[in-house]
Amino acid sequence: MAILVDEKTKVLVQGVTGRQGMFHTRSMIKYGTQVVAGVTPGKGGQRVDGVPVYDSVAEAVEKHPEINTSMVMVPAPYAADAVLESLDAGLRLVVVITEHVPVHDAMKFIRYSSYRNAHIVGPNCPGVITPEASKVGIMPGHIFKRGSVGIVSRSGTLTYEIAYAITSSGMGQSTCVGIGGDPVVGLDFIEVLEMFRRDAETEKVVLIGEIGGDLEERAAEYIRKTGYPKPVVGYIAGRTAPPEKRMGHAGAIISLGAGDPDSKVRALNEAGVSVASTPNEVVKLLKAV
Amino acid sequence: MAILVDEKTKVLVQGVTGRQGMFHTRSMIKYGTQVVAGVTPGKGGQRVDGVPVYDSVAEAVEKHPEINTSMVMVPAPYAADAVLESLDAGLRLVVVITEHVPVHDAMKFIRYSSYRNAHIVGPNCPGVITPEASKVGIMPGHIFKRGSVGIVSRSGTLTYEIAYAITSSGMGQSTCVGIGGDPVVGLDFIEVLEMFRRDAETEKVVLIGEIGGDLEERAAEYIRKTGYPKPVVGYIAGRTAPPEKRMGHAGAIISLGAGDPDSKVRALNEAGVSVASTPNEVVKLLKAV
Amino acid sequence: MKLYEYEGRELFRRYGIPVADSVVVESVDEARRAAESLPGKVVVKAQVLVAGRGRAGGVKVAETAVQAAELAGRMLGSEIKGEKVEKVLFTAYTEIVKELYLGIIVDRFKKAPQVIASAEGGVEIEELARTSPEHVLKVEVNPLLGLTDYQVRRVVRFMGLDGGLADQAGRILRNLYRLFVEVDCELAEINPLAITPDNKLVAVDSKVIVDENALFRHREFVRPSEGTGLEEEARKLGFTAVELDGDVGIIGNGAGLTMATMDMVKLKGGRPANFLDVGGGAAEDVVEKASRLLLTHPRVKVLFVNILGGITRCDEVARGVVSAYKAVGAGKKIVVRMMGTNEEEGKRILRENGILPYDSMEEAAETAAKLVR
Amino acid sequence: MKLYEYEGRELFRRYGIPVADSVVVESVDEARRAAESLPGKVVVKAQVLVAGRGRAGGVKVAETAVQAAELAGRMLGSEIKGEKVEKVLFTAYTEIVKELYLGIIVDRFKKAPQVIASAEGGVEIEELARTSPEHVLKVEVNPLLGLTDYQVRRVVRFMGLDGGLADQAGRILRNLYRLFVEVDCELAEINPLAITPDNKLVAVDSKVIVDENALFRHREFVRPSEGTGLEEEARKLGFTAVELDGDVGIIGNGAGLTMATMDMVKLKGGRPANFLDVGGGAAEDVVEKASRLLLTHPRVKVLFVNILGGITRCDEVARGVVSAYKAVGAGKKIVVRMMGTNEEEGKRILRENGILPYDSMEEAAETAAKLVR
Repeated sequence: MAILVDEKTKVLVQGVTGRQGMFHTRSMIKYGTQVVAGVTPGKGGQRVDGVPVYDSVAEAVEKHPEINTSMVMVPAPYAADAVLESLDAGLRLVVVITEHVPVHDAMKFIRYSSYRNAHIVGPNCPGVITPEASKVGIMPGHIFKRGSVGIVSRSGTLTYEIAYAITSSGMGQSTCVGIGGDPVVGLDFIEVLEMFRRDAETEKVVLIGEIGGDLEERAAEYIRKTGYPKPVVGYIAGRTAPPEKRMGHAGAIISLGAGDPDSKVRALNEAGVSVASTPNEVVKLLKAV
Repeated sequence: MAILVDEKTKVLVQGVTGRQGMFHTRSMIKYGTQVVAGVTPGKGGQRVDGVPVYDSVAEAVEKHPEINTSMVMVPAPYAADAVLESLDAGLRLVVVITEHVPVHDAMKFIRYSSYRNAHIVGPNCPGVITPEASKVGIMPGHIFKRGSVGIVSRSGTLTYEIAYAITSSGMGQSTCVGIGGDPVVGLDFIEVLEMFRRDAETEKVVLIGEIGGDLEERAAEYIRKTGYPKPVVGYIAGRTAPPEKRMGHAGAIISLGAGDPDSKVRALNEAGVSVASTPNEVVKLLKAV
Repeated sequence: MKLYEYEGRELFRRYGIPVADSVVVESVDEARRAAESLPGKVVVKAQVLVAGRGRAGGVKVAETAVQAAELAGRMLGSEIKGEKVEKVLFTAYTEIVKELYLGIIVDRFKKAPQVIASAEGGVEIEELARTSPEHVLKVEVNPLLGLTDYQVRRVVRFMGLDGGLADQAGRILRNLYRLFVEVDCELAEINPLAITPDNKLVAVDSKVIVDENALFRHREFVRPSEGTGLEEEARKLGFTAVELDGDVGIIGNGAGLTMATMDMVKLKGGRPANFLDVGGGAAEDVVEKASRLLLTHPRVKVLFVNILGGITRCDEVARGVVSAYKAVGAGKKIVVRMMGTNEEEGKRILRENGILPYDSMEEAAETAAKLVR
Repeated sequence: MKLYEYEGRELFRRYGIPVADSVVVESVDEARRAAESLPGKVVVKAQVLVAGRGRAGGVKVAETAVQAAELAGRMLGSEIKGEKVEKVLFTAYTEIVKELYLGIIVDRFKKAPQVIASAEGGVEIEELARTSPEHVLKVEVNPLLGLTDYQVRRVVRFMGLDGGLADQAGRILRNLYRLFVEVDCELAEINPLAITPDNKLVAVDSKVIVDENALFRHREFVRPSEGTGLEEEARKLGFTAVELDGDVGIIGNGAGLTMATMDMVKLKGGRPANFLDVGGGAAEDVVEKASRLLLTHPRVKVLFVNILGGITRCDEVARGVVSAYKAVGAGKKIVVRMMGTNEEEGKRILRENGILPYDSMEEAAETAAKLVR
């Protein structure tokens, strides 16, 4: 079954004619994702790898009413508008790859998505992949293998590292969700954990957090309070990061009395979550639980 | 059964300590409405006819979690804030009696109510009454009698006139909804007709429209297209009104190519709705259908 | 509240919407000086609120300053469709390559602002929407989100603009929306929005209607109540009134009931002289003022008072009517129908003063109509 | 991006939040002139971004102008917690009856602005929230609606204010929220917000953090990249880097992986010298620049490059590393771990140039840690 994306996912790529947009559209098609259409204002009528390009989401959806998911790859200043356009067109899942989206923009479109009964993944995320079914993102597809481990992560390459370790060990993934490295993101740990809870295919979950904010502590509280029924293994990046310094991700900063790694590890441990010290240890713990 | 308000309606009055607020709170209690609490910022701790007054809706709802409906009687400049306060407190029905609410304020809180899965009645309306059960409004209660005719109207006193004619004729009303005389109102004819359609107690419906806008034409289209299953009798006020003149209600103006009475009567007739020329004729037509 | 064209233009200027240079004048002297300040051809426009000003001779093109002053002189003080011209606007003449339409209204059905655009300007948009709906684009704006960039692009594309014109139109639309929201408009319309020979967009006319309910946020537009008509007098007294051309004066409580009262009088063969709503809970003095206003109106022969008492008390109404009738009712007839709160007391007061109260609105209307025949 | 106190104050002033008169000075001469322009006692405040300035001697009260200038002279050019003082702020001394707290943050969990208020100011609010949560009010603001009046009333009441003080606080909060949104803030804090003996509210300190991702809307706050530290050099090259005190230089692609790389080095007994993320899809020249930067850093003894190739191609990375190593790597050691796109080609290039590539991040980290022991 998996979550969020699967064989029925029909993708629209916003910003499809950009360098990144073209590259990843091709890569997704190669992976087997059903990329149905693309949008770049002013470029309507073109094609990218056979995918028709439209001037607006409304036109794309009118021509291809089967579209149910959008992937946003437009530059940061235009990302919020692109998300609103997809939400207003009735799409139920918008994956925002774009980095450097202003946090006030994100707060607005995330709140709006909740009113439109839609989900946002990201911004500043690698996307979502259900191996061997659909990849809506920028991750290298070949390192994933379909299986029973759900992954939810604030990171990109670190997720690939851990996913690859899982794949190499003979296990596989149900769905991997990169929720994004920004301070404010759409789906968060709790919401994805809740989806994994209801997903029959997912047997175990890997939660990859990092310094900054308190989403990991909130997730730990959720796991503890709900008696989360599936084993969860954690990993927290940035244990050697100094306070008040932004570690690459806009969200990765120990600041304003929140975000230090020890608090996260402690909270997860108290919720019965084993936290690995290295990516490889994640695999060991997964096998042990 | 009736619609919107009934024996289970627990009312909060916003602006309860004003002259109008006190008068109508007393009148509602006398009618049998369960007025649970009132709110006037800065007047918390007082009582109006035994009803406890709070400084905020949040406090009132915390103390009286059974509150499910608010009636707003605060002055127009503060009405929008009062509505948002009730919506944010989780109330599902907000009846806005206040007249002269800026239309931009109304557009905002009405859109917001849809996101909060709540209903707005009004602004600039007499409220809602389900005779012998609950009156959330400013109408004289004694002219109503419980029965099987649903009334939905843009007017106040004209509704009383017609309701009284119905009562005098021996029939009664299931629920009367005054949707308000402003250009933009929360529940409109179609939404209330839809509620009456699903209400077992309502057998016939009276629709009281007036000049201005096209809500009557839209309602006629809805009745026609859905094959509305209950007989509807119409009345349109303002057949002698000149164009481009506001007839008391902010919404009652024939302007910008819309709103003339003939178009409304014609649309209703085409939808199979008999339109009365006088309030008394409404009763005759009701008996005939 | 409709703004005059010159007021709308001033708002346009303030909100960065390009308009031609212009001057408002109120006298022939001013007109002479002003005309000389504008080089080239000048458009002379009577500042009135009635529609169809152009066809009624309220818009003229002057080739010279002298001619402009002369035209203004003729317009000032004249009447256009019954409205007196108090001000005249001079604007620099704009060469027009093409006319477009751009407006924003409050859409009652959508309960939201709606942008309306067309590549055909200078026409009546409602008419165009009826005859050629495919030439008119309507875009609903979410009042909580405001106008989005993707909507702006859609409108601009529909108007057939690209390149620099598209950029200008986008800016104009964003500014017009800002004006629409910040000034609490019911309508903000640029018709026509002109393309000039040097590829500039210019707003040639303005139509702005401000929500009267929001005037407390826009004191600058509050107009002093002046004039002596029935409507102005009523406004000064705090009522909403509309003057009609009949002879049966109408007082009701509640807009719907008052309209229904007018309609009933007409149906019974009478001709209503007005609409006057005393509102909810009107006390004796309020009713008296309203009654006096109509009883002293030269055209009113019969006064028909129709009150459905809820918050309004019938005894108060009766006292007010009687008091006015005694004072200024000589030679006029009066018909009162009342029902509701304190009805018996009200009727007693009327009867004691020789006025026969009615129970039925229909009978009362019939009587009122008959009395003037 | 943290603003300096004086920048925050300027924003406060612009947004109608009352602040005491103040002057910023950058030299002793300026300080002398400025001190004389402020009558009475003066507070002298070093303009640094590090926290805990007060306890570190960065805030002093001067009784006279001469003393103020002297204090400023001593502060200018000194270091406070490692940060050089380039500017000093003089503010008129504010008599304080009571200190309050008022701030707005971006709440990550609520995904919304959150107003934070307390009747106790001058303290660290996170600390207060932990020890006495009942003294701290948090009010979530709907980002689509903005701050509502009922929320303002709630905050003001919680702060224990009424009458004129409540009105002032309401205005200040509304203005602070406007600032927070319009300037794209992550944090806008007034701590303390002081009540003066004449019942006025005054913002005595400002703390404003602007979202770096939104600087394209606020060019005024873009600071020229200056200084010579590793972080500044990296920023000029387009990387995000953070300097640490170890000797193992770290290059990774992706923030999470780079952090994990640092963590792993530490776990294996090494000490990371930095965090440096080359991002996704880095080409040869980008990797070369990053490698050169770290190889030429005096503290770096070993460079550990950890790349997971997705969009990033391992062959490009290998070429960049090799090229930098050949040019400036004398005396330094290098450990490379790579995996993914074009991995084989990348490894071949490394081997041909005498660098042994690793498959395992853990083994590579272990080696890097060992090499510095």
